[in-house]
Amino acid sequence: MNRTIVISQILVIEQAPGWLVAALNHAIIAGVLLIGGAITMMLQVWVERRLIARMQDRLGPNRVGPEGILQSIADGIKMFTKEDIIPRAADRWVHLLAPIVALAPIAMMLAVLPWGRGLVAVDLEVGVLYIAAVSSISGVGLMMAGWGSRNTFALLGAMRSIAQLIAYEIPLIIALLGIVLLTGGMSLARMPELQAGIPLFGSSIPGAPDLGLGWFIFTPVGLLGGIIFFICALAEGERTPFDIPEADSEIVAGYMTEYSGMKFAVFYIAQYLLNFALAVLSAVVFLGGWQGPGVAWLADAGLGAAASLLSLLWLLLKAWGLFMLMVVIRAAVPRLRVDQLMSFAWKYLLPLALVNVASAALWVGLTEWSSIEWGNLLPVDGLAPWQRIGVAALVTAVINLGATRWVLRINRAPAAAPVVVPA
Amino acid sequence: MVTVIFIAIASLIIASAVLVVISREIVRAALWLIATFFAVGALYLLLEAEFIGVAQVLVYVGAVSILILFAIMLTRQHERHEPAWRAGPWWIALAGVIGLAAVLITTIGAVPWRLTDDDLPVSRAPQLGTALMREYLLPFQLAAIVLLVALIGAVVIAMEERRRRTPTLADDIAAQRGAADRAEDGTP
Amino acid sequence: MSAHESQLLQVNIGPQHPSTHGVFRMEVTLDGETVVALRPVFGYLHRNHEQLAEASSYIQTMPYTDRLDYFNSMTSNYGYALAVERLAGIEVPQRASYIRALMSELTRILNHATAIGFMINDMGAWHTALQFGMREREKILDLFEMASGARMMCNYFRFGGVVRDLPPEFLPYFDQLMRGLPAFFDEFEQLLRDNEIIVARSSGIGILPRDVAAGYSVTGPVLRGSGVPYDIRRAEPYGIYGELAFDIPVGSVGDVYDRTLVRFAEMRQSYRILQQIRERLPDTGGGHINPALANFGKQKALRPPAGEAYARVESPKGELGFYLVSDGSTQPYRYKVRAPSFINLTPLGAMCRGHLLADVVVILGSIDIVMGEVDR
Amino acid sequence: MSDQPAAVRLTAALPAAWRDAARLEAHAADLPAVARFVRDRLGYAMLTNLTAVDDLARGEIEVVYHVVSPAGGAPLAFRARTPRAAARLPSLVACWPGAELQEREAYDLFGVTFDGHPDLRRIYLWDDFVGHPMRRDFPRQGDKYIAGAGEE
Repeated sequence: MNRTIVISQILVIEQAPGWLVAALNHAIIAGVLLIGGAITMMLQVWVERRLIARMQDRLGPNRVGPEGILQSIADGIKMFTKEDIIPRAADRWVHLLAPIVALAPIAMMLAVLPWGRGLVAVDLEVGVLYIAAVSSISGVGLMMAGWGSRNTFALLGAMRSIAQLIAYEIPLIIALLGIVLLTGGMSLARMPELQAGIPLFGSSIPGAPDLGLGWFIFTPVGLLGGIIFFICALAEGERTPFDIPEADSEIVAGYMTEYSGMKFAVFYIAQYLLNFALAVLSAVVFLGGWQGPGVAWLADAGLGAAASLLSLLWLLLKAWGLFMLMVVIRAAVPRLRVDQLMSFAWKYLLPLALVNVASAALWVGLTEWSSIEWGNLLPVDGLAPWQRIGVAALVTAVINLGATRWVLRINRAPAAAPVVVPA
Repeated sequence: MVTVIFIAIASLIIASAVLVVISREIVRAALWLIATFFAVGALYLLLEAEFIGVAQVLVYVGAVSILILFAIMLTRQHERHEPAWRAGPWWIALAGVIGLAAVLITTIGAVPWRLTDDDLPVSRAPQLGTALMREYLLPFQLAAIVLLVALIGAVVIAMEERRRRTPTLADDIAAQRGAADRAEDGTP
Repeated sequence: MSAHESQLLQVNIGPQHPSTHGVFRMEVTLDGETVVALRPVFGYLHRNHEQLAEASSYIQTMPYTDRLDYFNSMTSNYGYALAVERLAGIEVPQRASYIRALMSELTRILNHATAIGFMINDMGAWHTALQFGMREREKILDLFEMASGARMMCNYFRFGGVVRDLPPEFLPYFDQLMRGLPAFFDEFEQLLRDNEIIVARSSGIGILPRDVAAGYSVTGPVLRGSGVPYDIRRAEPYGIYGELAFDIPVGSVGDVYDRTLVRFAEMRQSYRILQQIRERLPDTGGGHINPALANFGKQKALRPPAGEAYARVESPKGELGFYLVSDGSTQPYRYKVRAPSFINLTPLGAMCRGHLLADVVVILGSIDIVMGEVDR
Repeated sequence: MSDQPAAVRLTAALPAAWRDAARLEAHAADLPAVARFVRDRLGYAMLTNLTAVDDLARGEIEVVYHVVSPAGGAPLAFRARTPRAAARLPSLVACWPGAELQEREAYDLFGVTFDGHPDLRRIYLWDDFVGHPMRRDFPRQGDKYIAGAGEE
């Protein structure tokens, strides 16, 4: 925040009124984020196509630009020049506004993500809740698209997407809730800062080097939460195996069926941007965000700018890694059926997420409470912080593993074993 | 500056609220309702009540309105015919509106508004959480019970739906086979 | 019934829907997403194939049979050649029969590999399985091109044999293909069996119980998937199939998963048959065509005696039958194709009832239709 | 063509049903009885093929039924004839559900009405199409559906 004000003070005349400086500040940052988002989306499409082609013994786009990297731009130009078709039966305004309503909230998500050490556009105190709130708005856009198109497939797709968004939003938020308990706050900007140090123990061992590896994913609570969160992120971002709302082999393109040209492209951008934002969010919350070996060292050496750059690189590396994982999953598995999707959310993810919140509470109690808060039941005062973390890790690991095994066992489908018998 | 933004948001709220009422198509009315909720959320943000603002958007835009939309689309055939609401003579409605306005205005005028710069305890999430878990524990738990009952109700309805599901070919054959077995058992 | 009964929704799937494998349409009545009724609608590709054949001489129809099941032109050729040979009493030399069986079994592998791929595609996998199948298909199409000069519309069969003998480079390339096939089968089957989502999407879906499968006249992997060990190569052997050793794989439940497993097992059986053919092929005699009909003019002037003949082959999709009535002229008086894709669609509505919309495309994919054959 | 013992058993069991026993040509009215006997007693569980043949010379349409047994063996063919002008035969869908689409096809292309068929509609051609194109006397050119037909 401070850094950006410095930048705009160079640009703006000293005597400019305060509100103008603020407005310019925000405009510049928003511009950077949105242009960055657009470039990211183009790269994402290219990476996805090339990577899937690799998995399928094909080459993928390799003609436009070196290695085909400009293919997305060519596609974008094609989209721009296509005819914009509005079905005669459609509700004109709803049809027109739907892609915008779908894209805008996703762009708003980018504002609160911490992109690097000191690189966050808006440090919102309730960042986690903000992400959840804003991402739920895009459901309205999908609903508008499905209803405004007056197409049965579009309506079915909209219904499916809303059912899916609602079902997966709950375990997604509860998975985040575990981490909120651990960090004691909902600010996204603070989360990476709390993930410094070494795996599991963070910076609780005095004298241990700050490797920037105290990621929550290395704790039992963070591991289970991270897995649940990533699965839910796949569903929220409508990636295979949860791409049910736009299942092309079933309901053509779902809510996008009647869209063409630029409006279709806006949906497309919205989807990829959402995927990337969710990948960044997973990285920030569970994979240490911009933390990584070297960041703390550079900052201590007084090279703040270099540390910020390195931290940005770490974050992008993690986010792209997660995105590529999404791509590989897409190439490897087919999609679930609607009922399977729902039962997966309600029968597997939700109970596990709830257990995980309980584990997180236990973790906090074991690591931060004094024995008075335990009602003198637990003599924890004499232990060093790292010892308490060890105990907490052991306890929560047992709880989470047990819960996972239990949920998997009670939900096991009756064995259907049709076998081929040679006649 | 803040006043300008406030006037913009307030007029947005009023305009969309009016449109909710006068929209002839129910889905459009629902969409305007969403706009109203969203603008109210923005108003909270302007008051620096971040948590309430975000919660407003999450609950009202993200959940309540979407459920309203969902219900509308599921229950109404999406063919476009003019809604036939000719509900009584217009003067009854007018009288009702005037009466309601009178009640509201007198109520608002009668409340001793505490216009201070004090940091109100409910504006921040931790205080809100503490308040819910201490002073308002009983209402909080009662609300949880209400939600649980609603959840169980939904499960019951879903169970009934499942019971009347269309049988598949395999179900039919199994039923036939079962009937045949029963008939065989009955004959000797 | 109850207060919260939802309205039924009419949806047309097709004719330009991505998963109907061509221009096929299904009128689906949905309750939510559950299929209450489904009616298939045909005719978008109807070109009166039978009428055209009745207006042409016998050999003129041969290339036209390629267009029935454009994936498997070799077996379509085989069925038609067999029917005319029965009608006119033409002998086929041993070598020609071996070449015919070789081509038929290659076709079966090609068809099943892509059919499974297309079905998994309909489940929503992003073309990976399909690309696996297509890769093998390309190799087999190379072989077809060597033998007949065309990749898909081969027009390779003639009455009394095949149009030309295998070229010298055919067998080395064939051996190379055969070396790679077992690994392909293992890899492809692993893709299916080890993928929990594919198993969950296919088992218990679209069950066609054994009791009713035969009544619906379905044939091929659909019938065998329901547990009926019926294969025309065994039930009424034609060509050299009486001399070959192979098993008939059957399913137990009759769901989509069973049909897919049957297709995998059939590919392995075809591989077994190909091995036997490859062993015996060099010792076969008699040339690639009956000498009496080696001249194309003789094929053109064929006048079968008046009468009727019904010949059927086990095409990869099921029983492909040709019914011919001759009045002694150069043109058939009646020419009828018994198309497996078409008749296997008879129980589609019954199989889809009670399942979800997403299952409809999977069930359709597991029947494995090709519109050229359905609409003719 | 036909499996001899099965054909002999069939003619012996239902002596009155045949118009021409040598060709296994049944009277139209006896067709369901023949079908049931073939299916239940002779074990031909599958109606594999149903074909109409337009016999222009005799003014009749012959419908040929090929049935096969899952146990194997060659198909058994039995048939029935009906006058072209009022082509009408009993439907066999009740006996073999697999006849459904095939009977619709014969109805569409030959104009044979199958009594008792649950859903007898045109299958390939559109509903207001006039005529039955597979009949031998259907004009092969100069079709009214082909634009400009008959002008040259």
